[in-house]
Amino acid sequence: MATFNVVLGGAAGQGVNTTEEMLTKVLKQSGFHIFATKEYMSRVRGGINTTTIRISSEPLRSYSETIDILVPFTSGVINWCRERISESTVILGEENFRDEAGDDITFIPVNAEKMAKELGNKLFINTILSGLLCSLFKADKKILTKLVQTKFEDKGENLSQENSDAALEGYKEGEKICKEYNLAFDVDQDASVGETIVLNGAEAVSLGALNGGCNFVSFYPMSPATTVAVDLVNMAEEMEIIVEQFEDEIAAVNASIGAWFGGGRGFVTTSGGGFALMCEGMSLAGMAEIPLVIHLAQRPGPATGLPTRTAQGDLNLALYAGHGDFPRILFAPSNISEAYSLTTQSFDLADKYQIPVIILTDEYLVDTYYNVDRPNVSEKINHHIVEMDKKYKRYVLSESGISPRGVPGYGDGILIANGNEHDEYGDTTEEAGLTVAMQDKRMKKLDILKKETLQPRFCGNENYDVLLISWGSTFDTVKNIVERYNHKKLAMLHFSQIYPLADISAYLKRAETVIAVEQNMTGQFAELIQKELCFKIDKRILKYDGRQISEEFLEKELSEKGVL
Amino acid sequence: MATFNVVLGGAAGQGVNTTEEMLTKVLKQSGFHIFATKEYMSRVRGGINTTTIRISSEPLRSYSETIDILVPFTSGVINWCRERISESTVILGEENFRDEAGDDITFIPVNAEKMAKELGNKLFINTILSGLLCSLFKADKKILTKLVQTKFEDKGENLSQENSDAALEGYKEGEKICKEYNLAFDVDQDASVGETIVLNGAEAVSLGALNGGCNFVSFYPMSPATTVAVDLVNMAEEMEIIVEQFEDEIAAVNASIGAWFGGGRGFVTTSGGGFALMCEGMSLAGMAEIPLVIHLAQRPGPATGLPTRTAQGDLNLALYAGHGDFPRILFAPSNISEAYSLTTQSFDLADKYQIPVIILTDEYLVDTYYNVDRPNVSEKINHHIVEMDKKYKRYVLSESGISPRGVPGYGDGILIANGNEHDEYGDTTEEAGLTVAMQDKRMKKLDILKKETLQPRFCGNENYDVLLISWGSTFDTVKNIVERYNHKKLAMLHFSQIYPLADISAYLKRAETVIAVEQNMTGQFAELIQKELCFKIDKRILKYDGRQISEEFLEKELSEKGVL
Amino acid sequence: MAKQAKLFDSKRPKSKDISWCPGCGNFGIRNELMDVLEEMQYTPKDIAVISGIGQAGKIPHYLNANGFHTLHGRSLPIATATKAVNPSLEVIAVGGDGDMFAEGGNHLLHAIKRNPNITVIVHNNQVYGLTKGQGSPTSMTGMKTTTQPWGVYDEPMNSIAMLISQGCSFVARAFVGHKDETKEIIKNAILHKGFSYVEIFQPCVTFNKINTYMWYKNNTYFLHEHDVTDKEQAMIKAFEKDPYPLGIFYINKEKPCFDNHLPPYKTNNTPLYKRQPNFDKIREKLNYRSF
Amino acid sequence: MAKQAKLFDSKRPKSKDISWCPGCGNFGIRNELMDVLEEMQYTPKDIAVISGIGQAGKIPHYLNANGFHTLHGRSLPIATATKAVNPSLEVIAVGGDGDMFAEGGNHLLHAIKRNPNITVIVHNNQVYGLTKGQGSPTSMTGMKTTTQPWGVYDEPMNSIAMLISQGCSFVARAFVGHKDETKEIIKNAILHKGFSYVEIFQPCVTFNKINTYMWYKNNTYFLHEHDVTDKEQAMIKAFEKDPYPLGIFYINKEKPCFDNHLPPYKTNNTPLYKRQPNFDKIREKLNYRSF
Ligand SMILES: Cc1ncc(C[n+]2csc(CCOP(=O)(O)OP(=O)(O)O)c2C)c(N)n1
Ligand SMILES: Cc1ncc(C[n+]2csc(CCOP(=O)(O)OP(=O)(O)O)c2C)c(N)n1
Ligand code: SF4
Ligand code: SF4
Ligand SMILES: [Mg+2]
Ligand SMILES: [Mg+2]
Repeated sequence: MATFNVVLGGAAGQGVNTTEEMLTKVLKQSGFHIFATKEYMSRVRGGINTTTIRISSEPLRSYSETIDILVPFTSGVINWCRERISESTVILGEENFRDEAGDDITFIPVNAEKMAKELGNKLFINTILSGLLCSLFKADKKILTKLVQTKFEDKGENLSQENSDAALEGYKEGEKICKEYNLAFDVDQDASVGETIVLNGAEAVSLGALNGGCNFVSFYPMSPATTVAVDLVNMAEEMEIIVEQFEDEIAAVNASIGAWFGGGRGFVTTSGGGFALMCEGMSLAGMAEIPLVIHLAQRPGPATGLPTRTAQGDLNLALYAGHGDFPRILFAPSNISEAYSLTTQSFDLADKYQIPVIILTDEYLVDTYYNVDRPNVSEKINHHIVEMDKKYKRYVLSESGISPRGVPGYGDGILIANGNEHDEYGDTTEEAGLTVAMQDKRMKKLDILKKETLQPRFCGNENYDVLLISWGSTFDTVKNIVERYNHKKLAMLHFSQIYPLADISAYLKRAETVIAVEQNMTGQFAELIQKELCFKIDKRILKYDGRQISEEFLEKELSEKGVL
Repeated sequence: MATFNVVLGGAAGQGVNTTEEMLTKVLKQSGFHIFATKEYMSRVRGGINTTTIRISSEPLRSYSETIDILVPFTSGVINWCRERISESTVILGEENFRDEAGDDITFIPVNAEKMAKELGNKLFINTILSGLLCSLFKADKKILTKLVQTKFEDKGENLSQENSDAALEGYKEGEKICKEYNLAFDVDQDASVGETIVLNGAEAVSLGALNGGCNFVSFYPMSPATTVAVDLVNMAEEMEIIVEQFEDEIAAVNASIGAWFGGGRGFVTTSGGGFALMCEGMSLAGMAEIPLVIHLAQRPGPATGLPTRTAQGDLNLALYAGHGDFPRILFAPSNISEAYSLTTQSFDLADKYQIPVIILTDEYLVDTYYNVDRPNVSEKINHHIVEMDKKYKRYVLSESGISPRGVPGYGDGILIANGNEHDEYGDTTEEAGLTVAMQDKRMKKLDILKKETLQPRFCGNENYDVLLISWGSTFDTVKNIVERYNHKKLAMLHFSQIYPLADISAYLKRAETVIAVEQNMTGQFAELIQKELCFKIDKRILKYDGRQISEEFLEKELSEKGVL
Repeated sequence: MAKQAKLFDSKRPKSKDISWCPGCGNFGIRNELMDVLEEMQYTPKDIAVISGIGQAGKIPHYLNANGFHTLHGRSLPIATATKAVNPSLEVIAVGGDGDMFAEGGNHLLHAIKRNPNITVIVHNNQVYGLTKGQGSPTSMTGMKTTTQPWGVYDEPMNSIAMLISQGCSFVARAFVGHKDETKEIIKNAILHKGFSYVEIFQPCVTFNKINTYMWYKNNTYFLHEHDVTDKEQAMIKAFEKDPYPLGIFYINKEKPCFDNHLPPYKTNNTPLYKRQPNFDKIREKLNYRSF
Repeated sequence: MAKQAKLFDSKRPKSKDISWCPGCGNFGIRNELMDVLEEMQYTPKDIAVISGIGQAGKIPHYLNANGFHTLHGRSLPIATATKAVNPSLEVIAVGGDGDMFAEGGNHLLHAIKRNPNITVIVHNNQVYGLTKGQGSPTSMTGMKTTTQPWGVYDEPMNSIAMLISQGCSFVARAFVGHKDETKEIIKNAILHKGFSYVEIFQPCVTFNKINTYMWYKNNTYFLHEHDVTDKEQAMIKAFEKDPYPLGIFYINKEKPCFDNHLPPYKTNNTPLYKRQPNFDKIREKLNYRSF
């Protein structure tokens, strides 16, 4: 499987994204598998942001730091990427970046700026570079021109044609360079690519929510969670759903609680700091047995931390948010397909069990995209609600712990929901016996939930010595390494459901060494396993600098631990 | 050791408290050890509230449900206390409560209402009853009359004298009853009582805070935490401190952070729901390394739960409040003396390590009072701050993890505090290396904290088979039982510091059976031990009906578990 | 008692023992609300009363109607959303002065702006009742409370002025002691389309010894010949406090209403719990991402 | 550049690369603030700038003064407390319109009431800058944003009117483009004893294409012959928006100031970090509890 990594780097506002978009679209339409992930600074202009685009003949989902082709849009990019640059890296940049590259690196000058000016508009640079990069992979020229034309369609016919010409000029330039420098980036096309669609994590969550019947979205902007709200609001009119930006996160979480109470399917999207403000709301959902679905896109904390970077550091808070004891579900999708399917499922589970469900993603997953199989679309939503008769009691002490949930206006009865401890009707009580009965009733649901817990995914050598434990967005990267070093008796167990936790004691005991792989500084998931399964995981590979775990990082860490 | 339990029960607003106050004061001044704890409803008028007053010849700190003397002030009280009434209970009440008492119980009619009317004022009832109860224990009559006179002093000389007469009438009536019914409640006086003072948990926390140098209190009212604010505000003028009721808990926690930033010693008092709103503030303190001291008086959740009752259910939230990883300290005072001393210590530790310290009490501890030894008053506060010179950097990457903390205006330098990840000056950074270094620096403090962790208290049989694990306000009750059943090879380990957790693995391994005793529904502390020490505590005695664990409850549970 | 016959009077077991103090103004508000709803020919299933935490917040337990006793300060976002997903419900948010002006202040500020079609009733007793007598944002300057033992030093919040300053859709004040007038105001508030705010002076006989029934009687008067569409005039009236005007201060019919902008009801009014998502559209959306 | 010579210009390493977009109005506000402080003869150690989160909130990193870059929306309680314990500091709270009016709305409402002696500067660019272009509480009706793609439907919050309605101690509005006038207003705000509010119109050249420098120039005018002590008049001016008045709207010298009521300073002004508790009094308090 031939795979190449192209990295585009530039200042915020420089239009790197335009090049990235044209490139990945043309490549995908030409039949290549693509994967793109970015890292960016918390600023609107300036600084340095980069996108890593991976191109392959087979599906790609893991993150690699290797750079085959680096395209700097501004000075500083080469230094910013220094540690990722190797002998085999080719830098394609304006002549004036040559000094920054230094002597030991293959630097190929590209006069995109000059070419653009000659073509009459400095803004053509991005189109030229797109064309140039497309040519390196022998992408389809017709697809390129058509895409460029469509893209600039609404800017007028002239500009559209000029851009298309510029793209072709770029393409030619690329061919020239390949010849001159004897470069070859041969990737086979794959016919099945055509059937796939391209989603980023945010889109997957958004569409998964819609497929789960989400019809009310309440949020307060916060990176990296806002994208989900933006996606949903842009579909709101067509999908006939309500999407509202509230005054703060407290309002957002309570609004979703209100939406469920009223018979809607509310959805909240937020990040750590915003979620921290929702703890009391979590507790209300727990006590009043109102369903709740929260998408928590993690970024490094504490406090404002690194606002645009990635982490898995909010697990503990998500697990224990809210005062008092009540059941909840925590999912952490492993990849984009699961971001879709688990979000869909969250709505059903929240409704069925009348509990909060949290979907833990992170900046990496939300911002990364690649081509995936078209996910399933449901046939029907099961509304787990009942028509109330005159005798209806909201909190009936049922055997299963689930008391049938009514909705105001549905049937002839009425319902009383209550955040105070209550009797079966929902009216406040302080009776000791009733208090205990109600708590037991609520907690019983955890027993059923435990039975329905998703099992972790096992990959690697069945006769493993070393077992890696991972969760959430690191799945494909860890998997790649585990499969690559299968012969080292390496295996992994990867969790997409964090709580209730599957009992994997048998797996753990079979391993000589268990290593937790996480993106936080303390190994929060490893500690959850210790707590739940009383199995000590001493060895931990922890990354907490805000950058996603890469294949290279994992290889290095495993080598240092003597595993590879 | 002779001990008697008197229970007064009445509706909110009926003046039970007046009787209680007079009785306990006279008894204490007469040389008896006293202990009083109440349970009350979340309403201002009506309902049924009770106070249990224990009287003994020796110090008393544990909670017993036994009732020796029950004094109902309203109908319904006898039924409310039914389960606590035994053959040896004597009910002293107006004739019209006799029916409610039923036949099998010693009911002694008291005509306090009639007596009061005869003495000219229905309001004398409380005084009469106080006198009557005092006489049962042969309390000092002179102390009684003096106290009553002082109490009504500002109501005018007449009323003061009349009340004093009423008290004496009550006393006489009591003597008559004792004779007539052949009652004897003989308790020895103890000269050392005179040296002791009487504190409730709230006062202990408040005074402990003052002794710790607290000079800024920010809060939003919430039962059972408000009492601490009330105590402090009443001393504010004299102690020259600032006590401010803020608009909400978010303001309260951030104000305290601002106070510490500015060089004050801030203190927050709240309960679960309020604390849930402080999670983001916790995280800010963690990131910006601003000290913070929060008193979290627990009551049953989730959500509004049982507002006026007791629980130990906010441990998990306190442990994990705030997104991201950062060090913190959790104390849970075992009793009133510790409520004072640990609160004092919290201020020093918060300042020294620049971290949040949470003091977990509960409604039971806050509202309970008894006579204790006068606690130590400090000589001096160590302000762990430095004068800043021009080169000052707030977040120096020090060996210990502690970067000397300046205060604006102190010295010629300036300081930048920051809730974003930062460089040594405090300016925002996104550099991967610095990010890691700063997180490591902050977390290093945990290593020192672990060394300073308070060891749990061991009581009971050194050759134990059964080891009880408990924490916080249940100490004295559990201890009483453990000592009573010492011969059953019973022992206990009791924690006043919850986090960092002392390593008690050796103790655990020596036990045949380990049983956690907690006031929450899941055994949150037991799970913390599992997580931290990888030791499974299967057996748990959990009480979560909002009522404090009593000696009787514990005996019953231990019997059922085959321990007694 | 006639009370038993009321349509909105709850017969649930715990509703019998109302935990308010005898003489509390909350009884009156409850009765006025029950009467208004019955007179307006609502039935219990049409109504959702969403309350915060406080003495006022207990009201859903003493009514025969849908109710949600939520968190301190959070009734407004909950009520806004409930109405949004279930538009045929008549949603009434209820809370005390601490609930709405302190803990919930931000939600009030933004509810005015968002302008959902709900009614909010603030039981303003100028004190914290349930937590036993702390000062509230509307406590009078100088009032001695448990947490302000030397007296509240700052001025009471003027919610009416705040609301009018933001062009709130419907702004009124009442005193529970004036039964008929209060009912009339509540009725108008419910009928008004948009965020309808009714502040009701409510004596707390236990903790507020200043603002008694008598005090409110003596220190209030009814607005008359007042043009409710004149914002500046309404503002000037809002600043009056010696005595306090009662009645409808301001009606702003121009203010865009939140509920008018909700996509689900552009074509039909079915409440959301009766709907299925448009799965074909989702399929379309997925196709659109073939890149 | 003359800039280098400024006393309040930071020379710390990260201060060199200011992360605001070229042309952003925040540069102007920063310069005006630095100039005012220097002209008023403050030194860096006298000042504490306490900011929320947002583009505006980054300002402490570009100043040579004590600073605290806190949380989104929370600068006011922090600033209030900092001033309370350290009264000789000049405390300036800074935030954007989202920070102060959305996330921090409740704190603003109550800071007016509490009236601590601090100055607050709101960089009002009528949009969320740092989070890339969502609508803010002050975004204009109809403005299309990333999260309001069909345009903001409701009316912008009128903070000036809200503040005056609550009798705020000092209320002013400026536009960063008017350098001298803005400096003068900031100076007056700092000099004023009590909660001094300055809203500064600040163009966001990246996300707000409506409220540009030119727009603000064309849609504002300076108040003149305006009596700043006349609340009703101030209110009427606050309602004006076509064009928006600039200048000091209202000064309320009567409003009781929080800082005047703080027990520690009844006898002396030492900041608290230099004090020891009165241990004898604690002993006395304990004795008092001999019951
Ligand atoms: C988050 C939170 N903070 C504080 C409380 C405690 N609390 C309950 S009611 C209340 C205030 C009551 O005053 P108000 O809202 O005026 O209602 P009233 O009782 O006077 O009707 C407070 C502070 C709470 N329940 N939740
Ligand atoms: C609790 C919380 N919610 C959301 C955010 C994300 N956030 C950061 S800045 C900001 C708003 C920025 O707008 P504004 O306050 O107007 O400042 P500007 O950037 O326009 O100066 C938001 C929503 C956050 N940091 N914390
Ligand atoms: S405390 Fe006040 S508000 Fe509460 S029920 Fe009693 S009188 Fe009413
Ligand atoms: S996004 Fe707007 S407010 Fe932020 S720095 Fe750029 S121009 Fe200024
Ligand atoms: Mg009130
Ligand atoms: Mg802004």
